[in-house]
Amino acid sequence: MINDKSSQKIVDIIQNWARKQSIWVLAYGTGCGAIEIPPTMTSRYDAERLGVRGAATPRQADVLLITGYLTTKTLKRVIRVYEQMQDPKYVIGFGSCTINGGMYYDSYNTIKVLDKYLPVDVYINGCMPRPESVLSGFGKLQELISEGKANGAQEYKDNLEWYRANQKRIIPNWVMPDYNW
Amino acid sequence: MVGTPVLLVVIPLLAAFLIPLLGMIWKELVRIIPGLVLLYMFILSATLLNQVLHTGPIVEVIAGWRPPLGINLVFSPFSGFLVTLMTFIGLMVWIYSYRFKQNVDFEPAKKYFILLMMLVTGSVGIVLTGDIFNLFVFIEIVGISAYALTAFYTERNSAEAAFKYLFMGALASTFLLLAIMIIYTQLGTLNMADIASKMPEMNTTYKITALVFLLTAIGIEAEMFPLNGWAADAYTESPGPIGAAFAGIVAKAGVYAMVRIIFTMFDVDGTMQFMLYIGLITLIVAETTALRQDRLKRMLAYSSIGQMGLIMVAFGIGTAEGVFAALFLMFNHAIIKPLLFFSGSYLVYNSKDKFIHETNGMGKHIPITSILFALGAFAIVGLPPFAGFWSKLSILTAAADENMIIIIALILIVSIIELVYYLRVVNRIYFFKMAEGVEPKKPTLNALFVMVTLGVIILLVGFYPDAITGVLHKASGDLLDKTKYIQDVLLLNP
Amino acid sequence: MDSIWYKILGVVVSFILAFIVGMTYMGLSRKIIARVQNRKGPPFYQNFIDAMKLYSKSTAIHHGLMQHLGPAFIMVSSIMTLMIVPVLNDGKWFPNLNFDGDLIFLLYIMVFGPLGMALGAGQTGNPNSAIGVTRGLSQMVGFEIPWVMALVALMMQFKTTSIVDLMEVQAQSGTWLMFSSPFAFIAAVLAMLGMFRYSPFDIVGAPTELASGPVSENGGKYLFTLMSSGAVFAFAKLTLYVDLFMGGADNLIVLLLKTFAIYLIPMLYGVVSPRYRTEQAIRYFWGWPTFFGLLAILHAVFF
Amino acid sequence: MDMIYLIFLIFLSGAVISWLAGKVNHVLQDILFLASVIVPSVLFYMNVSVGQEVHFKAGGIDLSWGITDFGWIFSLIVLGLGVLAAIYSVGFMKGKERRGYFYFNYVLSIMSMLGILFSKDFVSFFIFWEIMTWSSYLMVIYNGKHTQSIGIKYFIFSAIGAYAMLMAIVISHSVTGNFMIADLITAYPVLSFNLQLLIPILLLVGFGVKAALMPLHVWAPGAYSNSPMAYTSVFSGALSKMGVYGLSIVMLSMISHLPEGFWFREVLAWMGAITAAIGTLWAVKQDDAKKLLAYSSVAQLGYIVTGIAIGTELSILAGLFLAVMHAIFKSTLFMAVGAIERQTGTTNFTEVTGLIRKMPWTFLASLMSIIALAGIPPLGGFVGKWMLYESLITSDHYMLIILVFFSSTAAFLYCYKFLFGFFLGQEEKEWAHVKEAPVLMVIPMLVLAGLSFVLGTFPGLILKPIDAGMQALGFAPTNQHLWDTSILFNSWGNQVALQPILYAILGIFVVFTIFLTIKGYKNTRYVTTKDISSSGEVPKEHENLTFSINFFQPFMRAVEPVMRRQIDKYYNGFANGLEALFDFTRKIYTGNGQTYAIYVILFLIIMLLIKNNVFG
Repeated sequence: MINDKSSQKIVDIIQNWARKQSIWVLAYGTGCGAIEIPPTMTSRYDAERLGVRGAATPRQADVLLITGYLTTKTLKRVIRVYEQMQDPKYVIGFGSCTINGGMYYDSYNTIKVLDKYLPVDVYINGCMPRPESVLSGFGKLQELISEGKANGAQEYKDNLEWYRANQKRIIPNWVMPDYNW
Repeated sequence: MVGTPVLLVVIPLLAAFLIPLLGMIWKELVRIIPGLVLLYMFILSATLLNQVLHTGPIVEVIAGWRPPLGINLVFSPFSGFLVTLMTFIGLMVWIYSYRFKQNVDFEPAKKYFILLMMLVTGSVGIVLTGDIFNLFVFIEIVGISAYALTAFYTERNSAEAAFKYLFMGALASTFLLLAIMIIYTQLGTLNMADIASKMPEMNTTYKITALVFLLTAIGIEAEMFPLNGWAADAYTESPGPIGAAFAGIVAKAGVYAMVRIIFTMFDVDGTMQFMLYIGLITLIVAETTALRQDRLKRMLAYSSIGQMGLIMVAFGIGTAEGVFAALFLMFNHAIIKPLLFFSGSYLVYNSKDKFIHETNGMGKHIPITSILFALGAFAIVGLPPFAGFWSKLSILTAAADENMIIIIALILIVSIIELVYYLRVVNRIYFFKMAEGVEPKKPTLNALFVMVTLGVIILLVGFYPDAITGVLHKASGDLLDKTKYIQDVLLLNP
Repeated sequence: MDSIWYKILGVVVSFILAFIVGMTYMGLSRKIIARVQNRKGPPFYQNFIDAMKLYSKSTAIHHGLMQHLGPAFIMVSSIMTLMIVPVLNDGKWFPNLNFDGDLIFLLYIMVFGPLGMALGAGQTGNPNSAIGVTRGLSQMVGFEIPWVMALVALMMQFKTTSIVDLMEVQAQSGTWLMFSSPFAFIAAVLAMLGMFRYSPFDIVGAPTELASGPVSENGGKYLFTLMSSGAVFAFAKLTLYVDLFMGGADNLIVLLLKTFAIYLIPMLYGVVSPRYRTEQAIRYFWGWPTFFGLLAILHAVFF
Repeated sequence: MDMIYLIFLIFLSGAVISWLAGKVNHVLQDILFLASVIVPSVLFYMNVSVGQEVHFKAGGIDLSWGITDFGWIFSLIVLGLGVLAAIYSVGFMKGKERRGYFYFNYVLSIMSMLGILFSKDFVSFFIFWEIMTWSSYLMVIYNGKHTQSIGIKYFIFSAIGAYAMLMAIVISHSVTGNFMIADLITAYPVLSFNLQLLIPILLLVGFGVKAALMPLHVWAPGAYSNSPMAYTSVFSGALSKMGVYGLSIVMLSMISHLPEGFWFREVLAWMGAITAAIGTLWAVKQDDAKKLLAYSSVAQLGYIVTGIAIGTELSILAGLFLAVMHAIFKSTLFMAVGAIERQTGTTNFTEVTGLIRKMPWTFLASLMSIIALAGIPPLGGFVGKWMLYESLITSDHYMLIILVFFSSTAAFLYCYKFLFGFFLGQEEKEWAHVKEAPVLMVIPMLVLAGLSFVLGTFPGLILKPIDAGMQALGFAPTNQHLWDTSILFNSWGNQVALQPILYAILGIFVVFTIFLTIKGYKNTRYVTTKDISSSGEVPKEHENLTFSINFFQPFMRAVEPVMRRQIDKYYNGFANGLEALFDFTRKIYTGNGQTYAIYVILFLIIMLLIKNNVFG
């Protein structure tokens, strides 16, 4: 029955609906953007009503939120955390720094374009992006999920060599178990 | 018929005096003759005992004078049993001390063996004699030889110990003589049986005074508290085998004399209780003291005193079971304590002041001696299935039948203390590292033979107590039957 | 009628019921907590969605056999509890195992699962899991004492150790035990605070210190199983309380009302109180709750 | 020659021969050792029937040997465990030194325990008791120097107990006139009240030492944890049960027939419960597996004593059943520790972790035994615990049950600590080389674990003999018709049916195991314990993230006031005080001649003064 096409489609629709309704965010504050998460979560904006909720460990999380600039030092951890998350998983680039380096465009120890290293599904620009825009970013992610277009994890699998190459360029001493799914 | 009881006294005396002369012929004879004599004594007493157990006791009259006038020797099951035991231990001591000290040259060896002979003779005499003055004489013989043996290593300590012993011994003989005088003035006889039969007519005050003097005098020999100050020093400073001889022979003779006086001669109430409680005090004080000793032989000495106290307690119970238990204890003590002294004196062979901590780690180097020491320790504490257990069980049973629960409790508590200090030594032997500069001495073959024999006896009695109990029952019955003793001695028909 | 298939059917039905009710209660609690914090809060069916999402997670990771089986262990204990506890008064509806086990058995089967789960958590090798487990066990030693005292009081008073008999007692006397033996009720409820692990007793899975403790390595189907078993377990425990102290329920509506009323207690207590440290929690349970337990026993003995 | 003599003869000779055979050949030695344990056991079950007796005299004392129904239960423990542990210890001792010593003492212990069960008279009972004591003492000091103080402590306590027993024995001889146990039991009800009190107290002290009863338990942790594990499984499993055997004889056939025995039972039950609580707390504290298990043995024996002391029919069943179960699972656990010690060289939780994939069978056995120990259904421990609680409730011991329940809840803590410390947690490179223990060691463990599983569902198997034994002691359980149906009743008529429970548990477990396994089977994968969510860090090979130090620190903080007081300290203080006192009394012997002479004179004078009060 699982192999059956039409039923598979229905199952996908239901699954995507569920996934979009419950987004567990791994609270991993990389940069200054992390300060925008508390207002987003708490009473003022209350992201939980959209099913967005913090998850303590990558095993349980669905979304990795890169809040702000990402130093080369942190990149390693972020990659590790991302690879520990279980499919389906999504990445949200948060703030201008993750898009083009932002105010750190010439910094020697932050990575400029996050997409080179992790498959970003949604970017939220702004420096800082206000909670409203964060919420809209989540909304965008939900749309993508329900349309089944949020397949960054798949990309990451497909062009793993490329990503690895970029990552290794930044991280000189590469001691990480290889990512084999 | 190998001989008569009198030979038991005469032969060793003769031998003792002949040894020097024979020694002039061939030096080795000095060492050999005593052995032969002791062997003969042992065989003789054993055969006599065997005979006596079936027929009645033998009463030997010296020089044809009938009792109560003449001197007589009584070889009853009780005394015979003790004599056999003593001669056996004497033989063991001889075998052991043959070549005990290589460095002992001719002269001391001569002295040593003569004195040993005298010691055994005196003790045997004490047990055999039926005449109270004779008893005094034999006690003197034992005393003199014992002083000399204590001072054998002519060193400061041994001299001091000998002096103490001599001092107390002198007191003992004085009081004994006093007591004898009182009795003689009152009853006009020196024969024990006669005294026993005439005792009722004696004036109570004189009787009790005499009894007190006797008890004091004999108590010194029998290591009774508080008269046993000499004992520890004497045991410690005399040569190893002599300690065994003291424990196995002399002390037994002392207890015998005391028992003979209390059970046979005097008919005073309260003597039993006196013996019971004084024995108990002796036991407790001695064992608690032994717990705190730091010298091996001293510890053994105090433990030996404690055993004597226990024997007194057993006698003091006064019932047939009590006497049986006492005899059993005497037997076990006479077997086990020599074993402890023998093996112990090899454990601290080369050390000057014989500290306990000098036995550390001996278990590796002289295993047989160590295991035998451990065996003796466990046996004397009374762990089954060794010999000591049965005697302890019998004394406790005897006490329980008299509802002396407190006394049972005290005895058991004391034996826990005993266990503690023996266990300490055994642990040192097996678990501690040997100190620097201590070179263990391998026991000579004859010593090994002696120790193994005693160990085998312990195990044998432990697994098959019936081997000994029959004799003990007969002996205890004999001791308790006072009228029979009197009849045997006085109305004996030629 | 009492064939094995009938029993199994009863188990399945009561399981589904318990699952639904438990999930709904959790959702409601989230909603209520949100409202207390002046938020809109997720819809009350949010937990179903989360469960579906977790179920639909495509990959799952485990660190070994024990972790793989841990959820099964805990499922065993929750469903066994559910089977022992009579769901409705007349035992006909879900007569699962009500007569085959009694309170003592219940006490032990209720710790079966946590221990199995603890083994699973242990094998992940994540220090947080082990720490969470030790906290959980310590806290369990804490709240079991007043809980057992309450139960012992009831058993002593009515000379029975069976839940069904206790419900009988209430049916006959007409009064609920929470009124006829109030101290036992108080002690049991205070113990329940620890049992439900809401704040201030959420030291086991404290998200901000322990990264959700024992379950920190579980995701996907494992987390789904744990979640649903938690729901079933919650419902079973609530039903137990209702049966013991509120005279059971004659039909589902009453059951839901009563269980929810009980459920509000730990939840509302949790909303307004911060987290304890472990030894503080233990001392708390050995304080007033134990005192009330003693009172209950005295009451049971002397009245 | 009677078969009974033959059995003991084989034991004795086997002990000596299997020692000496070590000089010849080790394989031969092992075979002889196994033979000298197994052959007598087989002979026993083949040829010795209950009620068969032999009489003989030693030292003028009538002795008689024979097995009773009650002893037969314990003979199951002794011989069954003896044989299995013997097989285990052959594997355990391979390549170790002083095997002869070990085998000798092992066989002697088994023999003495069987002898205790055989003795119908106090003398042989005492003799075998002492043989048991010193053979186990020699085992305790097997490891040499550092164990000698522990050995002394064990021996002294055993001696205290043994001498108390001896006192009781001679007192009973004084009232009955012989040493037969049966005669004492028959004479007991008509004794004077003091003796009725004194004899059981003394006997209880004697047995309480071996049963590690508070406050006589201080020897147990050291002794259990320092003797070789292969022996400790027997030591804690069977040898401690000898104390239980004696206790239960005293309680069931003496105290229970005594109208004033009520206080006795209460006090003993409380002592048992307190033992359980304290033992458990200390077990939780330990970081060394041996010590942990030792303390937990103390605690378990506490339950058993409580059950026997309560004296109702169900509680006695509970106590004896727990005794059997404890023999099974605790010996399994000690064997597991022995296997781990043999394979890794340490038994410290803080050092060795993550053995589950290295030693799976050992883990399985330990898991079963731990579940049984914790008393969790469906394994055997639960049956005993259930019966214990029910008996406590139905006999109105409401405070006692709280204490017992507290200790058995706190037991979960060390149960988990044991499993986690050894088998779970991070898998370390340091222990990558570890292999599963030799098959000779694994098989006995698995057999015992299987036993505890079977008894959990069909307790009737063992409850029947226990029932017979209780009838032999004058108890008549009322519901023995239920032994086959594996439904347990308490005296209020409440029941727990074990078979449905077992099937339900297995069913649910299987269902969800299948679900977890087949759901997304392809995408489910195993990752190493280094691959954990440690906030993005990759633990290095040498970093061990396992949490094993101060494992239950918060709990320990909570119960700290209780743990502060140790009985050990009081004992040591008492002993030191005594030594000081004796050191003072020793000064009586000044070593000075004049003083001694003065003693003599004083003695004489005092005697002369009081002579008329003393004599005449």
